[in-house]
Amino acid sequence: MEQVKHSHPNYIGIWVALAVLTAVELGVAFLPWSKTTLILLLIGLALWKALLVALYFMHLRFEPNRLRILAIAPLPLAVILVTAVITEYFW
Amino acid sequence: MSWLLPPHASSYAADIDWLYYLILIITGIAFLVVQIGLVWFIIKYRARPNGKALYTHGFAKAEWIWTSVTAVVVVVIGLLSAGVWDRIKGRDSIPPGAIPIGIHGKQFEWHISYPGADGQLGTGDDLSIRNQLHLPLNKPVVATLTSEDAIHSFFIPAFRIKQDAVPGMTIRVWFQPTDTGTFELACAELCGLGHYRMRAVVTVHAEAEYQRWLDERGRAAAASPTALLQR
Amino acid sequence: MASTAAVVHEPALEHAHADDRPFIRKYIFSTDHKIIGIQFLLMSLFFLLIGGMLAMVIRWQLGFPGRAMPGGGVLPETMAPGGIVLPEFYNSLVTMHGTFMVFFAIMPLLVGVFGNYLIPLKIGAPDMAFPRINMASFWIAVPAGLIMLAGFFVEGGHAAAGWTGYAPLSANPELTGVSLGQQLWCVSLIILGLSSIMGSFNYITTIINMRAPGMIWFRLPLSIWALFITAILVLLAMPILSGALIMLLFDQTLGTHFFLPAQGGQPLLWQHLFWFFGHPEVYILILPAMGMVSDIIANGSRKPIFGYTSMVLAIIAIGALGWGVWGHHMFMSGMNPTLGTGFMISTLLISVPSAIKTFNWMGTMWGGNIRFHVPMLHAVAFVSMFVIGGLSGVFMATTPVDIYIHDTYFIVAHLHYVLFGGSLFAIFAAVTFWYPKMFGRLMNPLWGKVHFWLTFIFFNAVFFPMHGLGAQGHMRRIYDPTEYEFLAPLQGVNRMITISAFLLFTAQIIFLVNFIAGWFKGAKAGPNPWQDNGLEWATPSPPPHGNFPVTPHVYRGPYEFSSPLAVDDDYLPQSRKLETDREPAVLPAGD
Amino acid sequence: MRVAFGIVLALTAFGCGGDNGGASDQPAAGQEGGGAIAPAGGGTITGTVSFTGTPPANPTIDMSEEPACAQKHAGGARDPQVVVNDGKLANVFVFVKSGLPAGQTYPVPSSAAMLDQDGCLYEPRNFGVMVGQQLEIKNSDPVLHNIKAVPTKNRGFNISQPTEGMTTRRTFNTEEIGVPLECNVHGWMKASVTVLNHPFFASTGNDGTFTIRGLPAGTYEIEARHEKLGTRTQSVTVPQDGTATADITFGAAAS
Amino acid sequence: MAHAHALTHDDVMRPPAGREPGSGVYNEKLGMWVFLGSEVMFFTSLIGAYIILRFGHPEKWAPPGEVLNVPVTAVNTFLLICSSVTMVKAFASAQDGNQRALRSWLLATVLIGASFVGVQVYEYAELVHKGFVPSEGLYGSTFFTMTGFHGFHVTVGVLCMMFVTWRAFQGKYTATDHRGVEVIGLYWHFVDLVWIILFTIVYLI
Repeated sequence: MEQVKHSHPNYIGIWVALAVLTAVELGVAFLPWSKTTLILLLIGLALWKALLVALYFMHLRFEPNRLRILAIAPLPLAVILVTAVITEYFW
Repeated sequence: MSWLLPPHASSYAADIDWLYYLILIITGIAFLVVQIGLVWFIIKYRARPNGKALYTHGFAKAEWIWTSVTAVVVVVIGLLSAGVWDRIKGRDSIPPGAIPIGIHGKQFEWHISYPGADGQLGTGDDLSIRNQLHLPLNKPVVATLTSEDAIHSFFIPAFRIKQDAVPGMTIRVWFQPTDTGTFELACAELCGLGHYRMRAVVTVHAEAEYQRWLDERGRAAAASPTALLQR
Repeated sequence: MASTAAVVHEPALEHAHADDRPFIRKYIFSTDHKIIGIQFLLMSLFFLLIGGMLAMVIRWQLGFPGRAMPGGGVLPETMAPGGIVLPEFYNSLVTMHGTFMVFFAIMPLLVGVFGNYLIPLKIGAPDMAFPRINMASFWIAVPAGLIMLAGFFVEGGHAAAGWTGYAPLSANPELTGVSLGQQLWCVSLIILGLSSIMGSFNYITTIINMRAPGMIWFRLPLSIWALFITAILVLLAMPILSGALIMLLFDQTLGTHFFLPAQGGQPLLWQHLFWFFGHPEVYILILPAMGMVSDIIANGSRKPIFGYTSMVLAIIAIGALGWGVWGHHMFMSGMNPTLGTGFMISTLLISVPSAIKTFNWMGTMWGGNIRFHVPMLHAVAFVSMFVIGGLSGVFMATTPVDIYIHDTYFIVAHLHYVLFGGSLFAIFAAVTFWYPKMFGRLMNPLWGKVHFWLTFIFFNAVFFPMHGLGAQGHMRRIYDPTEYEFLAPLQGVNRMITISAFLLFTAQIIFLVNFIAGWFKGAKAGPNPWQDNGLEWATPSPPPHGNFPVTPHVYRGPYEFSSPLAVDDDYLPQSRKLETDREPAVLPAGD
Repeated sequence: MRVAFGIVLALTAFGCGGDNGGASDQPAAGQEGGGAIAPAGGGTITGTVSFTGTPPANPTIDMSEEPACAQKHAGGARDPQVVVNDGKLANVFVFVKSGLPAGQTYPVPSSAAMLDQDGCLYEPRNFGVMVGQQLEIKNSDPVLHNIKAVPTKNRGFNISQPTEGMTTRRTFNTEEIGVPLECNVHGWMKASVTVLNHPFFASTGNDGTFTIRGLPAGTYEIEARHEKLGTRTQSVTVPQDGTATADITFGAAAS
Repeated sequence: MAHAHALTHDDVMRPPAGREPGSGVYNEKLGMWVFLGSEVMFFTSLIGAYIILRFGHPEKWAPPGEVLNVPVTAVNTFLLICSSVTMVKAFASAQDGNQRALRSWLLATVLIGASFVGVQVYEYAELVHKGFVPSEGLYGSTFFTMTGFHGFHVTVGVLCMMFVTWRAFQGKYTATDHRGVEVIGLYWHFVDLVWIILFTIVYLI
């Protein structure tokens, strides 16, 4: 079962996408919009880039489901910690 | 040493004691069930010469019973306590007209400041005394807890009140003494080598006597400022 | 069911091939999970002894405040001039007793020793997935222990801010006079965190990928399920502690302001980070004990475990819910009271899986044919003591009652009932149970029973009255209780606890002697002295390097005691193939 | 069996490897020179520090929660910040600030400087020690005192003395003016120690007089420091084997 | 070693043979993904603390670009993205068994990675020179801790990458066995992913 030259995902395409998204982020960061919209937009762009890296560069798209679950398992814990401690301020 | 809680001397201490005894009964029953069950099983099912164990992987029905019983008991305890917790520490639990008393914890002593005639803390006429908390009977008091260096914990066992004083935060907590007499105030959070010495005396006077004490100490302080104020 | 089940296939037990590695590679820098397990065992017993001795000094000071400790003269003048323990040294003692016991005794004993020793053997793997990283994990834990020990000898004394190291007391050296000691405390725990993380991703990979054919998830022994969920808790909790410790270390050295309120830092942030690690940590300290006790109680009762699936689900539930309860350590810490209500509910819910496990252990013993070998004695004591610990936990989970008993001796009683009454009894059971597999000889059962009964009695004499002390409002971590009039009547109890504690400590010498003497004078143990079903009992004692000459195949669950299929004896090992058993569906190119 | 034995060997070898750097508070041995301070010269500076105007009233100390100390102060404790006896000011620390021959090193006295805690007050309140000289702190109260030094140049310490009669020795190893000492259990307890690398300093007693001996001839600038009233400097010329007098006055307002 | 024969050698790039089906990937890849889980939690504690502290005292943070040098770090971010691309190209050539391409892509990744660390050190020197130090306040404390530990992880990544490159030059990675390249690639992409998040929430918000 010799692995013949199998298809690679379009890495250059992903590269360009990441570069463009970074440029967009830079542009958006200095716009005079309200603080919250800026933060939400920037975090959204960052998560999009992170997703691209995870899916295509780290091949999560082509891995069995069990590994994908294992890969994203710790994220809810991060969300629990930060949201719980932030409610500290709403008192 | 009695297993019961020491006599209480504040308004919501009765609720706390009641909850404590409720849980003591529930856990006491569970304790007896388990321990007696264990001893009984040990004696009844000990190995006999050609004894044979029962080959079973368990009964789902039994599992459902003790799971749901535990869950129900636990939820009931939770609901009962949530009410009491909200009354003691909820957002608007501090009764109106409570006397503000400044409790400033610092490494190894409590500086307790009483509002002067204007009844407001932080105004010029405050009276600050070291390690002595004097309170009027049956009047709600709101302790404004601040700390200068480490985390201290304002703990009066007789009033069943405990609240950490965190540096950088001002935490308000209320209680209402219901018995006259002297009680002890201790620090319940490790705050350094003198943590065990942060003892203050709490004296609850009748209303009139409290006022007389406050005026007398106010006059004495006005005559010659105490060392503490000249930080 | 065909009753005449002849034994067909038994993995060959011939003597393993000659092992030609030099002494150093074989015993000191060994990559064999069994040797690493034994190395962890010896290291953590050493630190258990140190933690115990610190406890004796604490109890002396509480029992006889201000009086010179017999033999205290040996201590330097900064700790106990003339044998009289100083308050700052007392705070260091309390801190280091907690730190050594939690991080360097109980955790390595459960996760380091039995995780390493049992996982490959019980799932039929030759060794861990990454043997060299496994060796590195031990050899990083040793310097962490030495750095922690070195802290006693530095100027200013050792860390004195509690094993929880609350900021700003731990972050501002001026408040305790301890600077280098606290920094060594942080560095040592960061290094130990690294060692634990290396261990945990090794365990997780081994359990997921290297289970022998037929060892499907629901045939895993409960000890392995517990170690698996514990490894995940270690994997995800230790880095949080490392991050928090790094920030604390920077606060002390680089002058950063994470936890110092003067510049906007948040003392509560440390408590949130510490307890977000802290509560999974205490489940790390109890889950492996629960798993091994399940194995031992099933073996002792000669009866399958009661409700295997619900036991597995309970372990998973405890592991998952463990992440959502940390706030119950902070009800009184100035945390937002609405969070308090939320954490109360999640904490009360997490008592349900523990209750399930307790009733299942009792269900296992019900209808059993119980053999009271020493591990079984400890295991039953575990159940009995853990129940007391669990029940006293309900008092603290309810926020109003916690207002009164937080930071009192009620909490100290609770934590010792679950940690000493729970984990340590389970460790005594597990060490005695797997000792023949580790060293090829049995520990003396008579001395084992003497040690058990002395420990059981003195343990209760020491820690049960502490519930009463807590109910009377006796604060924890105070150097001299006679300062308070309301504690004066309790001083008699403190003296009684101190005397019982000294007797409890001396009783442990019996275990130590029995443990060491067993290497030389213990009765020879065959491969399966307890007649258990686990795969490890199908190998010689001690198993050769590589464990299984032929990878075993698994045909049934781990608890098939008194099975109607096995006619002559009351146990049925997992790897014994009966005629009625089908070969497990093995991946192609199997051997 | 060799399995376990080998590992124990390794572990014990590592086990006792923990380094044991000695705690630095052991008495700094070998530093002091000849017995008494060998006087570098015969000159002496004496003087009295006086106080003009009405001294501010010392604040009272509320020792009601510390009975063991309260009984040592008959008429109610006062914080002796400004102690004036018929015009003479006590607790003033006078030292030679400049004018000493450069490069001259002075032997560290073998006798320890004494600091006592009596009646929950420091005695003396404003004194000096030489670099490397032992400072012996004694607790004459049956209550816990902790001594916290928060210097900037030296290494601080925070030690406790829970029982009466306890003594602890500490040394300072760099020169520093006015190291604050405080007790956290009794917030009003304050003292100040100045660390110098020469022995030419003295504190005024209740009669406001001070004497600095053993000075070689020359003109020196001396400084007088008081915890509340600030500092005064004065230059003094000391003849060979003679005595110079330097009288310093402090007014009500801190200059 | 002696016990290895129990592990059949036919294809190391697939889950261990003769075992119960586990995660569906070979041990080293599963081990790396599990390890990255712990790294996620490590950065959670650092970034979580930053978010919590900033939420509490927003006034202690300067608006983007005022103190921190955004243009230089934007280029640095692009550098790290390029190094991710060269890494994944190296992995692709390892899969195809093209030794020469593997070596050159690995070398490129090492060089770009090292230059990222270089730029970061330069940026730190610039900031410290300007007086922005960890003890400056919350802003300095959180910035230096987060980006410092990320830089540390990148440095460790570059060192491991050098080791993998050295082994590649010895022809150790064939089409059937290039686990080292894939595993170090996973770590590298993870470090890049963390930087992408860090760059946005530290520099641009």
